[in-house]
Order: sequence, then structure tokens, then C-alpha cells
Amino acid sequence: MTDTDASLLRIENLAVSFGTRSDRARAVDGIDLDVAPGEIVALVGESGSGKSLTARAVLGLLPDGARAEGSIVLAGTQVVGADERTLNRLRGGVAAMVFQEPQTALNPVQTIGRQLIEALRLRPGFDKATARDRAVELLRTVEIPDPERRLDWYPHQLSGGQKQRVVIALALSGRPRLIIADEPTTALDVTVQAGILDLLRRLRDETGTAILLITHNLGVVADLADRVVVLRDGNVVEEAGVAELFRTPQASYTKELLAAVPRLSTTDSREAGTPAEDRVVDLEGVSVVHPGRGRAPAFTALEGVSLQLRAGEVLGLVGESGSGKTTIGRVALAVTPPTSGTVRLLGRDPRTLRRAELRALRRDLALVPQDPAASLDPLWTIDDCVAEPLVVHGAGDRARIRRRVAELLDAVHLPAAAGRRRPGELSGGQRQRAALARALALSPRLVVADEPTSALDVSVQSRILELFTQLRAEFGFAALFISHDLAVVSEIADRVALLESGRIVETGPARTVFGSPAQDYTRTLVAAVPVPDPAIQRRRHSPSEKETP
Amino acid sequence: SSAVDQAKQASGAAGGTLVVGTLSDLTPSAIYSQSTTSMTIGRLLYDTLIRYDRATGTPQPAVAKSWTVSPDGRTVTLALRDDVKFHNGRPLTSEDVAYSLKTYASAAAASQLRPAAAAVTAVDTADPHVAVLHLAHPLVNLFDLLEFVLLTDRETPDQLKAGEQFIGTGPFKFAGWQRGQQVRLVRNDDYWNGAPKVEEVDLKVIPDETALLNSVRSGQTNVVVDASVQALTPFRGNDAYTVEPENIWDVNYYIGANVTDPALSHRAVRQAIAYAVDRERILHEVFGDTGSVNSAPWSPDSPAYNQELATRYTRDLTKARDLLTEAGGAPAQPLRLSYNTALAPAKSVAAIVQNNLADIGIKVELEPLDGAALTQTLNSGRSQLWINPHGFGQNSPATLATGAAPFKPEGNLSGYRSADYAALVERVWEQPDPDSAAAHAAYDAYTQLLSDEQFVINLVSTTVTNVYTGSVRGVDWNTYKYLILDKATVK
Amino acid sequence: MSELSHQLEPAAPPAPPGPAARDSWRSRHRFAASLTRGAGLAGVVLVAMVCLAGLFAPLLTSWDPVQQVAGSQLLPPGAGHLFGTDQLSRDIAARVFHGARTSLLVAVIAVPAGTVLGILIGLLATTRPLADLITQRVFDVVLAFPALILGVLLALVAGPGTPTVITVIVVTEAPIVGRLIRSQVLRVRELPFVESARVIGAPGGWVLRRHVLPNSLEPVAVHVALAFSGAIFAESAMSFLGIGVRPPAPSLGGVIADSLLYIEIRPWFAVAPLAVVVALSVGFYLIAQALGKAGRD
Amino acid sequence: MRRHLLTRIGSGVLVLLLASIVVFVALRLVPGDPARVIAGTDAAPDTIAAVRAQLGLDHSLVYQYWHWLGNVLRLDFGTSYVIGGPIGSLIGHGVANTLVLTVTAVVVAVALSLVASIAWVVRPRRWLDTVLGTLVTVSIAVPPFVSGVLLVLVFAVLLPVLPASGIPPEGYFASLDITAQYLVLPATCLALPVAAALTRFLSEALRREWRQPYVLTARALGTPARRILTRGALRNALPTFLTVLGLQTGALLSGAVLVEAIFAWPGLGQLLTQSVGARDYPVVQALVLLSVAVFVVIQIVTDLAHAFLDPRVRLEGRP
Ligand SMILES: Nc1ncnc2c1ncn2[C@@H]1O[C@H](COP(=O)(O)OP(=O)(O)OP(=O)(O)O)[C@@H](O)[C@H]1O
Ligand SMILES: Nc1ncnc2c1ncn2[C@@H]1O[C@H](COP(=O)(O)OP(=O)(O)OP(=O)(O)O)[C@@H](O)[C@H]1O
Ligand SMILES: [Mg+2]
Ligand SMILES: [Mg+2]
Repeated sequence: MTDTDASLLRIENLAVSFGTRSDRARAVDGIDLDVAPGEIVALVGESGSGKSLTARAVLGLLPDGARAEGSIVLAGTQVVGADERTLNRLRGGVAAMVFQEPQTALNPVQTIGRQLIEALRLRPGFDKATARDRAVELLRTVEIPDPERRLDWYPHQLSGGQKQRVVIALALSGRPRLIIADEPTTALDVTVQAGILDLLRRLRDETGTAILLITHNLGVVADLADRVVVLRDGNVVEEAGVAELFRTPQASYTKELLAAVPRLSTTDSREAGTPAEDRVVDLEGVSVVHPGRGRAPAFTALEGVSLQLRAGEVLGLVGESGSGKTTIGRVALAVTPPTSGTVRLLGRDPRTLRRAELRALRRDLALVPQDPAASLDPLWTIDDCVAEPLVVHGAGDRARIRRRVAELLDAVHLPAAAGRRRPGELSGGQRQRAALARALALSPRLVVADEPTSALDVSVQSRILELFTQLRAEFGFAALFISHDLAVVSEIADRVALLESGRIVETGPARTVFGSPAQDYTRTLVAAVPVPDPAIQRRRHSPSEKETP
Repeated sequence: SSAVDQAKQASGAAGGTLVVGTLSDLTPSAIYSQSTTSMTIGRLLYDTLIRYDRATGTPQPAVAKSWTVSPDGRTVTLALRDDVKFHNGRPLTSEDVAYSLKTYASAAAASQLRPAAAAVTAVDTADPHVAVLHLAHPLVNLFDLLEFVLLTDRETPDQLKAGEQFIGTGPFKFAGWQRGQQVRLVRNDDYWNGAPKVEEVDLKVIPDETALLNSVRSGQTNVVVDASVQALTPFRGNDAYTVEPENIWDVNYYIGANVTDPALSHRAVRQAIAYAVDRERILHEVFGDTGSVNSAPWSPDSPAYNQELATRYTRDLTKARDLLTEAGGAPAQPLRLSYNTALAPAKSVAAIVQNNLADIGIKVELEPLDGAALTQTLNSGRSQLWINPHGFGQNSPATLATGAAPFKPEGNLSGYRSADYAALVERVWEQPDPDSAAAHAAYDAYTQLLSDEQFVINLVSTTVTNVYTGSVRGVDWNTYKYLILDKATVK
Repeated sequence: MSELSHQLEPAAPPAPPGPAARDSWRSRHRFAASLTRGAGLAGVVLVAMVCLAGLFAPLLTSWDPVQQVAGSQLLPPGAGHLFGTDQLSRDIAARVFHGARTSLLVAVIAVPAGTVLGILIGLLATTRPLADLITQRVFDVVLAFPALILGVLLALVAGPGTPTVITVIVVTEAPIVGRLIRSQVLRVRELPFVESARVIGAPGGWVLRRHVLPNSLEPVAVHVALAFSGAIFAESAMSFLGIGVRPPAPSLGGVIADSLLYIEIRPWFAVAPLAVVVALSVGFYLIAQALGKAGRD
Repeated sequence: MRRHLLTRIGSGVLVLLLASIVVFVALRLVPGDPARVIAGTDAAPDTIAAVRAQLGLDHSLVYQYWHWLGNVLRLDFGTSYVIGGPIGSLIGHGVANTLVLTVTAVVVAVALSLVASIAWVVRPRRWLDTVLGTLVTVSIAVPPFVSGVLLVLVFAVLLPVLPASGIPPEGYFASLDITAQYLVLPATCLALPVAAALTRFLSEALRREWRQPYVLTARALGTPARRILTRGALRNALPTFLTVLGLQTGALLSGAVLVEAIFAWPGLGQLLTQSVGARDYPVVQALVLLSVAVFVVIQIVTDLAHAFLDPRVRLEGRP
């Protein structure tokens, strides 16, 4: 497969740099890469390693201020330094791109039909009518149901998965020989993700299109790729066939990466926390209905949810996007009042509390947010962020607070110097630690962790999860751990609750639920999780076991 | 098809149209007073009973072909022409004369000549072509009145007020008014004094002075009346234009002083101010030497003009300071000097006066006000000093003494009031013969008092300046500066 | 409904909560840095030059700006009078430099005052729906009045003069800032870090003061830089109409207004004041531009 | 959507009512008495009283307001104190003239800003940035009363190729050529600052659009940049553009006051300044009300345009 003479794309010694001549920063620093026709090459590596820049360089779409050096030969044409005309001939026709965010990759004010037709009409030989026919055909290829009608729909009328399919259809419109897919499924649910990966595989098998796949999800890599290129800090650290890489990783970084990947553990025998008698969270038949606004109808986000959380216990909440996970978290933090049903937090009904009492109750509740970058005030120092709960609740004088902050930072393994920086000056992992420290400042009895690691790449994620487990042992709080990543939950939770459109469909000890799911929905979810093992994935795709999501 | 050429052609055609640019639009209700409205259309659409010969200041026949005044001065018999017709064809009769005089006597007409008109107690209209005026007392400014009163149609006063019809007996007929834009007048072919030469007169309203003058230069108008001296500089020495000051020196800039204000109640303070101001500089820098310095209200051609008093106050800082000392020093608080921002010269005069007064230690704060606010302030009695022009210095002194706001014996702007003054005004007014020695003695006494009291501190007598394109000839005006185009031609 | 005022400010795009928010920690530092190079620096230099000229006006010319020297009307530039003399025999250079002083003074008082007022009202609007309704309608009324007419009416009521000019600028400035801050607050209020402060039990006032307000100020800052050139313009327009700074005090607008009458015969009269007005406006604009760019990157 | 529209109209009416009170009260706070203006400086007190009574100014303020409002609701704006004649017809001419001028200015400004912005965004060259930026700034910085005077001086006086002032004498439709010649100078003068403001906002909005991922998608398909801008991005930037344009109405009317004076354009701006000067209350009230109404209507129209241009709003009632 690595026949260099037949390569469709050949990148040699590619460097991408930013900034002025005097002050240059190299983000990509000498990458070599080949893609042969019909081959699927995965580009992996941690965040910021230069994956996206490499991909964009191939189509001459580097952001303003970026400069490429080296050589990129795409179907025999040199891309580096090529003018816009040449590039436009290559773009779409020879190589096309599928971007990460289906929500924004389409023009919101044009129908998808129009966008497809416009793309098609850039190609010779298409008039309005033939372009329309071809657009329908393309939508059918990417398995959009009822394509004739959907042509006149606007992007916002489609689901995330459907939008991503339309983006792929756009990419296919020029019958490219190479599709560059930059994290095409990161924003999607596992079930949807499985469908998209299926589609890509089918494309390659049926049309022989080569795919350069960018991802940091090794499960996806194992699922799809023929060959893997591992990047770190703008350099290639390892390149190997997919089976080989997973079996015998050479570079230490690759090993680290593979080790950090959470696996859906179905045979885990971790001891459950020591359940005390008192219930920290007690939801009885809780429903949350968001009233309709304008023409939008009222929306039931939660329906008859009953849930108990004992002190010291970790309950994992899983489910697809929009299933109501965050809403439960907000109810448990007394932020969203239930429309019906009863809520008791630490034995008290927040609705009956006066303002001061509610604030006192909140001392014992804490939130670890999904995206600490957005959840820490960008203008505050980390010290101040961590100290804020202490100050708000008057927990002692200045000196005591300062000491407590230092202890907390130490507990989350942050250097004291980090305290004087602002959130933007920390790495994602460090920020997440700071958010943890802030949550723990008042020694809460309940921590709601809402997707606390979904913004991080795997290696960082595993370190945070480790820390979380360790801190729970130390502080003994109960936790509601929200995630859509079953693997993560299976590693950390004592019990899990599975949500589907606002209802709890299954609860139980983590290993029971994932090991032997009782419900179809759970089974679908579990099956859709790509396992970072090419062998298993290949087996799964054998026609007999193929699942249709 | 250039708009520029087109405009030039339209206004230059033989017989043609005379386009007159004017700063303000018509205000129909202001037709009875000396106002921008009457100054533009008064003598185009209407006639007066007599006409002053501006050179000699003697009345000449117009609609009244002759007149006699009874020896006691209380009966005036006017013989009217019998060929005068209104624009609607109705012949003018003595009834119309009676109606017009009555209108001018009414409060609503707001005429400056109202005291004179009100002195007409009755008009005998037995003969349609003879009007006999009965007066309450002899009127020294009788001919001022007869020159001033426009003969309007008594059947259409409401249409006149609404601006729908302007029916008179004048050389031009009203042919339309686009409010805010222009007024069209067409030649009255039946005019008793011979039809005018131009076929049409358009009045273009151009409220911005710069724009107004540019309209002459770009050929869109032929005549601009009342342009400020500074703005005229580019026209001077250019053969394509005629720059002509009207020889009616009745624009008298003065400093008004409110004598009821403690700071100005002392006569010496006012005299000090009169000595401190640099009239020569004002005349030169603000008015471009058009006119003359004048410390009395009369134009040089007025019967009341008195050379000695007109030059009594010239800049003399020593005298001014002595007078101030006599009055107990300069006012402790700065004095407010108000002026009308719409009058470009007033602004400059105020600045110079402020500067001049600083030389004798009188601090002055300028208070720029728009016309309406200035009038309000002046009438409120809360003003201190102000710069404004007054008119009526050109003909019979009685008109100014009785009708002009700064001078009226009752309720003048300065709040000056004394029995002597009232008596003097009365004396001036009731002179039967304006040219008699007695009359002159009365004028001098009156002027002497004004000169001593200085509640009106006169500065300069000047006039308005007109600009015509080279093709225009024969633009004229009457003693109240009402535009006359009876003989005007354009190319 | 669209947030009109939000789009009012080009230099402050609605920061996507993602990367932009992540980066705004450096805002202060970045803002300062943006003014030390390129266009930002040019703007600062232009404004500073005019400021210095105003500050040291007495040193730059020995003339008093209101002093009239009889007989030296409308002299051309030359020895004795750097830029010549005006129609009242006053030194144009002195009038321009002192006028710049007045204009800057107006801007320096009016813009911050309008900004603070706008911020207060804008904040008030976000507290209660009724307050919002009322303030928004009042803003509408003010914005719907052509500013010039507002100025004319105010000047007629209060009399012309510097305080009037300042009032007009404040009155027209406040609604814009108010709208801006309101839309920012409504946006920032929903950001995760504000919620996270509420979740720990921070009282409303604390959240508003410590989190919401500081994070809402960025577009206001950019707007304010533009408002300065707006103020310079407003002052000159009002003085041109005779409702601005009270004569004989010099102001840029006043000098320009005086000069226009002579533009043909004494063209140099207009040059100096126009140059200063343009320099100030361009300077403030460049600063706003640089700040806006810094806020975006 | 309909409810939204109704509340917008409701608040628009509220704004109009508030504005009418403000202008009514403000005018009466302004020193200067219309009766005195009409009667003239030399008038005696009884004359002025007579005029006041005639104008109905001797009634209480509340009565006057109520009376006026009642008439306005019947679309009777009263009679001008000064020029005489019903205000409706008086304003009619002015409206037409001002409309011709401002609409031309808007068209000029929009065209200028479109061309400049697209050029600016498609080719982000440093020098173009600087040149356009400076041009934009200078045209904001040079007040219309200066640019107007300069334009007249150059084009109408020194090289007289264009008329200095006024409107086409034969009407706008007699000869479009002549009409254009009369319009060039005032419309340019009025359009410049608006064009500058629009360019700033539009280029900013376009640049923002240019950074949107969907532009990258389109570029990755080989769509030429200009096509992306004109087909997609411009449309997305349009709501912002319209909003800014709507907000420029006030500026346009202010500008019209100055420009109409400089070019002797007999429009509402001139009428307004004259009426304020003469304390012609009914005219000023009518004009201010008219301009506020225009502003309100434009706001509502932009709102509707937003909804119309954005399918998310159009189809679902909210974005
Ligand atoms: N416009 C830009 N200006 C400056 N630096 C940039 C720019 N875009 C990317 N970089 C830097 O280039 C490096 C590589 O970026 P790239 O987007 O290729 O990372 P990535 O591997 O795709 O990461 P991720 O997994 O987070 O998408 C990063 O360090 C990033 O900070
Ligand atoms: N304020 C609101 N008004 C109307 N609907 C809402 C509101 N907040 C949330 N929803 C809806 O309620 C549902 C549940 O939302 P929730 O945020 O709990 O989902 P989630 O499971 O956390 O999803 P994700 O994994 O995407 O974060 C979603 O469909 C969401 O659109
Ligand atoms: Mg990337
Ligand atoms: Mg969620």
C-alpha cells in the first residue's frame, strides 16, 4: 500500500510557520507523508500537534499569516506557492475536505440543495437540471432519506449527523480522488459517529477514494485506517500500518497515547464506594419542561426522573446529546427548578429555602464544568478563581484563604506559580485542574462534573480522571459524573444511569450495565463505541455482525 | 445639456426672467411691516400712494396723483389715479385706500408705522377717486406713511394671510409659490405706469448665505439682495458682476443698553462705552467701509442729521475712563452682550466691542442668541447690552421716535423712560411741517437727549449691498428698501 | 429580535465563547501593546501631537487667542503670525491651538461622562423587564431624534456654550453605550463562568460587579475611542452652526466656520484648523482600529 | 413572528408618543415667542397678545398638547405660523426633495461601500487597508459643511461644470441628465460619511463572515473568493448592513440639515432649521414626529428584513 510512485499525495519536509520574519513560530516542522490512491491514512496526535495545519496546507487553505515551506505534490501538482487559480482547480476536483464542525461548515442561509448545486456547477458539464439530479443522487449516496425534499431544507433543519453527511456529499460533488477529513466525527454522538465512519469506509470501498483522516480518537483510527501517522509538536514520531501500530508501538509517545485511551471496561471489579445512609441527591419523578418561546413548542427535557445518590458515591450519567444529562446536573445544583416532582439536596428541598439558606446549601454543592476555559473568568487569576467560593462564603481572613488556595492547588498538582496566571495562560489540562480545585475549595459533599474531560485529548484526559479518583478518595464527596463517553464513565463510576430523551432507561452498577446491557438502547450505544483495537473493529465490521444504528 | 448652461440661458433670455435670490421665504403675515417679505415683494406686487424721490427726499405722485394738506395739518386730500386696477381687474377706489390705512392701524398688522396709521381717524370715501384723510393731529411723517402703506385688496385678506393670493395693483402679478422654494411673479401688462420690461420674476429661497452667493456665481440667480460685505469680496473687481450698496443708509448698528440694570443705570457708564468703542475699525473691518461712523441714529440724508452729534463720540479711552471713574468704576460683574447669531455683522461687531470695552476695564461676556431668543430677551427687560441694527434713520424722525422698538417712548428695549423724552417725541411728532425751523429745533433737541442718555449707543450707518450679474440693469428700491423692478432688464 | 447595538460596533464581533473568550485574559496587555506599533502607534502619535499642541499652546505662540490687533485683519501666514490672522485680527495659530484645547476638553469630559451614564443605564436595563422596556424606549426616542436637532433644541433651551456641547454629546452617546453594554451583559450573563459563579452561591451584585461588568467592557472600550472623534466632530458641527462653544473662546469648529467664508480669497485660513480636526479624527480612528483588532485576535 | 411584529409596532407607537411630548415641551422651553417673531421686533405688547390669541398659544400647555395630538391623530398637523398654509402640503414638497436627495445618497453610499468592502476583504493587502482606512477616516473626519463648501467651490465656481445649488428647475423627471447634474454634489456630500460608516461595518462583517467555517468549506471546493463573497457571505452580512443603514437614518437627516443648507436644496432639513428659528411650533413638531416615525419604521423594516433574510428566524420564529 505504501507504493511511493503511485502516491496521490506526497508531502515532503513540510513546515508551516506563523508570525513576522523576525518572530517566526513553526507549528509544523518538517513533516513527510504519503497517501496512495484508495488508501486511508490516519493522522493522530495530541491537540496542537499540527494535524489541521498539515491538512489545510494540502489545499492551500492555511489561515492568514501562515506560511508553508517544503513540498506538497497533489496529483502531480505542486501546491506550495501555487496561485489561487491552480489551487481552485485542485480543490474539490482532486482533493476535497470535510471539516470537524458540521454545525458551521454549511452556510446557514442557503438551502443544502443550493449549496450542492453551486458546488456542482463549478465543475464542467453541469447545468441547473443535471446538477439538481446529481445533488439528489449525492444525498442518496450519503444516505439522507427522502433527498428530493431535503434539497430545499436549510442546514438548521437537519440533525448533526445529517449535516455531516451533507458536508461529505459536498466533498464528493467533484468526485475527488482524495478526501481530507479533519476530525469528522468529534462533535457527534457515538451512534452517529459509527454511521459516518461506515459511510467513509463504504466510499473508499466503492469508489476507491483515498482518505486522509485526522482524529485523536484511536478507536476511530482502529476502526477505519489502513496506515497511521503519529504527530507530536509538528513532527512525525511514528508511522506504521494500523494493526502493527496498535500491536507494537515503537515511539514512547505512541505507547503513552495508547495507554491513555480509556476502554469500556465490562469486567471491572472496582470496589464500590462506601455508601453511607444519607442521601446527597434524591430526585423523585422529576420533570423539566422548557416553556415554548415564539413558535417553538414547549420542550420536555426531563420526564419522571427518579435518582438517588448516596454520600461518597459516583454516579455516571450517560446518554446521547440532548438526552438531558446536563439538565439533571442543573437540577442537582439547584439551578434549574423541576417543573414537577420533588428534589431533595442534602435532605432539603431547595424550593422551600430562603435566599440565604440556599446560598448556605450551595456551600456543599460544586460544579466541575465541561469547558474550564469558558467557566473560569478570563480576567481573573487562577488564585482568585479558586478563592472565589471561599471569599463569597466568608471562609476566614485573607491569609487563611491564601493558605487554603495554596493547599488546593497543591492537591490538584498545580505549581504555585500557576496561581498567579490567568486561565488563558494555562494548558487545557491545567485549567481543568484549576476548575477542580475551585470546586473542592469548600469541601463540598456533592460534585457535579459535567463532561469534565470532553475538551481534552486522551493523554490529558487520563491524567485528570486519575486525579479525580484520587481526590474523591481524599475528600470523600459524592459525584454526579456526566459524560457521553461510555468508556470514561465505565472507568470512574460506581453506578451508571442511562438517559434517553429525558428518561432514565437503565441504571445499575457500571460493569453490569455495560457488560450485559438490558435495554436495546444501551446495547446500541455500547456497540457503537469504537474499540481502540483494529482486530476487534475489523471483526465487528464483518457483515454478520454489522449493526445498523 | 448642461444644467449650468441651462440656468444661464433661462435667466439671460431677452425680455426674460429675472431670478432673485433671497435668504428667507415669504411670511405673508409680515407684509404690513418692514420685513424681508415686504422688502422683496412689497413693491413688486403692490403700489403705494406716493413715492419718495430718493435723491431729494421729496414725495412724488404715484397712485395718488396729487394731494393737499389743510393748514392745520389735520386733513389730507388725496386725488387718486383712475386707471389703477387690481390684478383681478377691479379698479382701485378710495375705499381701498381707507381699507389699507385701517389695516395698518390694527394691532395684528404689526406695522412700525402703526402710530401714524392710527392717527388717521377717518377716511372720507364719497368720491371713489378722492380719499380725504382726517388726522387726530398733524403728522410730521405723513409721507412716510403714504410711502409705507401697501394698497392691498380688501376682498381677499384671508387668502393673503394664508399665502394663497397676493392681489395688488403692482407691476407684477403673483403666479405661484412653492413654499420654501420659490415664488413666481409675472409681468402685469396692464400696469398703469407701463408694463415692466422683464416677463417674469422668480424669487429663489436660498437660506444659506454662502449658497446664496454661489448661486449668483454659478448663474442660477441674477440678483442677490443684502449680502454681507465679507462674502462679497470675490465679486469685487470682477466685471461679470455689479456690486452695489443701496444708498439708503438706514441700517444702523447700535449697542443697546438696559438702563434698568444697575450696572448700566448710570449715564456716565453708557457714555464711557460710547467713547470706548472703535467705530472706525468696525466700519472698516466689518462693513468694508460701506457707510459711515455715526453716533446718532440718523442717516446722513435724514432731515434730522446733525453733523456734530453724529461725530460726538469717537474712540477716546481717556474720556471713557474718566467717565467710568465718575460713575464709580467699571461694573464688578461682567456685562452680558447679546446679539443675533443670524446676523453675521452683529457677531463681529460684538467681538470688537467686547475687545474695546476690555480696554477700559469693562468685562463683557458674549451671549449669542438666535433671532427669536434675542427678541424675547430684549423684551424681557433682563438684557444688559446688545448689538442689533435699527432702521428708520433715513426719513422723518418721527417714524423712528414713535415706531422703532429701541426708541419708542413707551416700552422701548432699554427700559428708558422719562417725561422729558416723551415730551420731546411728542414734539417731534406733531410738527406740521417737517422742514420748518421749528421742526429742526425739535429734532436737534430730541437727538441731543439721545446723545446724552446713550441708551442707544449708535455705531455706524450702513446699508445693504446687492450683487447682480452683469446682464442686469435697472434694479431699484424705495426708501424702505422695497425692491423695485419696474424698469429692470436682464440682457 | 436582533441586537441592534451589538452590531453597531464593528470592531467588537460577538466573541464566540470559545477561543476568543479563552484568549481575552491578555486583553489589557494586548490592548496596550496594540497601541505601541503600527497604525495604533500612528494614532497615538497624532492624538498626542494635538494634545501637546493644546497643552503647550501658550508656548507655541505668544498671542492670546482672543486678542485683536486693530489693523491686522486677515493677514497671510508669515512672521509674527504662524498661520496668519482671522477676520477679527486675531492670531489663527493661537486660536487653533487653544481651540484644540477646548475641543479636547469637550471630548475628554463628554465621552467618559456619556460612557459612564450609558453603562449605568444599560446595567439598570438588564435588571428588570420593566426597567428594560422603559430605558429601551427612551434610548429609541433619543436615537430617533436627529442628533443635530437635539443639539439645536438643547442649545436653544440652555443657551450655546461648552456645557451645552458636552450635554448634547453625553445625551447622544449614552444610549449607544447603553445599548452596547446591555447586549454585552445579556450575552456575558449566559457565559459558563458567570453561571459557575452563581453556582457557588455568589450574590447577584457580586456576580454583576466582579464578573459580568468587567467582561462586558471590551466593545465599549473600542467604541469609546471612536466616540472621541465623534465628539470632536460634534463640537465642530455645533460651533459651525453657532450653537457650540461660546465666542470669543476659540474652538476648532468655530475657527473652521469663520474660515469658510474666506475659503476662496484666504484659503490658508482654513488649512490649520482643518488639519487639526482631521488629525484628531484620524488619530482616534486608528486607535479604535488597533484596539478592535487587538480585541479580535 | 406576528406577535413580535405587533410588540415592535406597539413600542414604535410608544416611542412616537414620547417623542411628541419631548419635542412639544422642549419647544416651549426654548426662549423666543412665535407671536413675537411673527409680529416683529418693533411690535407693541397688544399686537403680540393679539397674535398669541390668534395662534391659540394663550391656552394651557396641556390643552394645547391635547388639541394638537387630537388633530395629529386625524392627520391634521395644523397650519404653519410663519409661511401660512397647511403643514401637510408644506411638508409634502420637502419630503419629496429630501427623499430624492437622501435616497440618492443612500444608493451612492451603498454602492461605494459595497465596492470598497469587497475589494478590501478579497485582497487583504496592507497598502489597500491603509489607503482605504485613511480615506474612510478622512471622509468621516471632514464634516459635510466643509466638504460641501469645497465641492461647490471646485465644481460649481472655479470650473463651473455643475450647478452650485437648488433642484432641477423643470422637475426631476424632465431630464434625467440634468437631474443627475443637480444631484451629484449634494448627494456626494451627504453620502460620504454614510459610505464611510457603511464600509467600516460592512468590511468588518464580511471579514467576520470570511472567517466562518462555511467559507472554508466553499473554498475547499474550489469556489472563487469573489463568488463566495457575493453569493454567500454578502447575504449573511446583509442583516448587519441593513441595521447599520437603518441606524444611519438619524445621521442622514442630520446631514441633510447641513447639506440642504449648503446646496440650497429645498427639503425638510431647510424647513426644519427655518421653522426652529421662527419658533414655528407646528412645523417643527410635525417634522420631528415625521423623522422619528421614519426611524421607527426603518427599525421595524430592518427587523423584518432580518427575519426574512435568515431562514432560521423565518421558519421557526427565532434564531
Ligand atoms: N492562525 C494561527 N495563528 C497562530 N498559530 C496557529 C494558528 N492556527 C494554528 N496555530 C498553531 O499551530 C499549531 C498546530 O495547530 P493545528 O490546528 O494544526 O493543531 P491540531 O493538531 O489540529 O490540534 P487539534 O487537535 O486541537 O485540532 C498549534 O500550536 C496552534 O496553536
Ligand atoms: N432553556 C432551554 N429551553 C428549551 N430547551 C432546552 C433548554 N435547555 C435545554 N433544552 C433542551 O433540553 C434537552 C436536554 O438538554 P441537556 O443540556 O440536558 O442535554 P445533554 O444531555 O446535556 O446534551 P449534551 O450531551 O449535548 O450536552 C435538549 O434537547 C435541549 O435542547
Ligand atoms: Mg485540528
Ligand atoms: Mg450537556
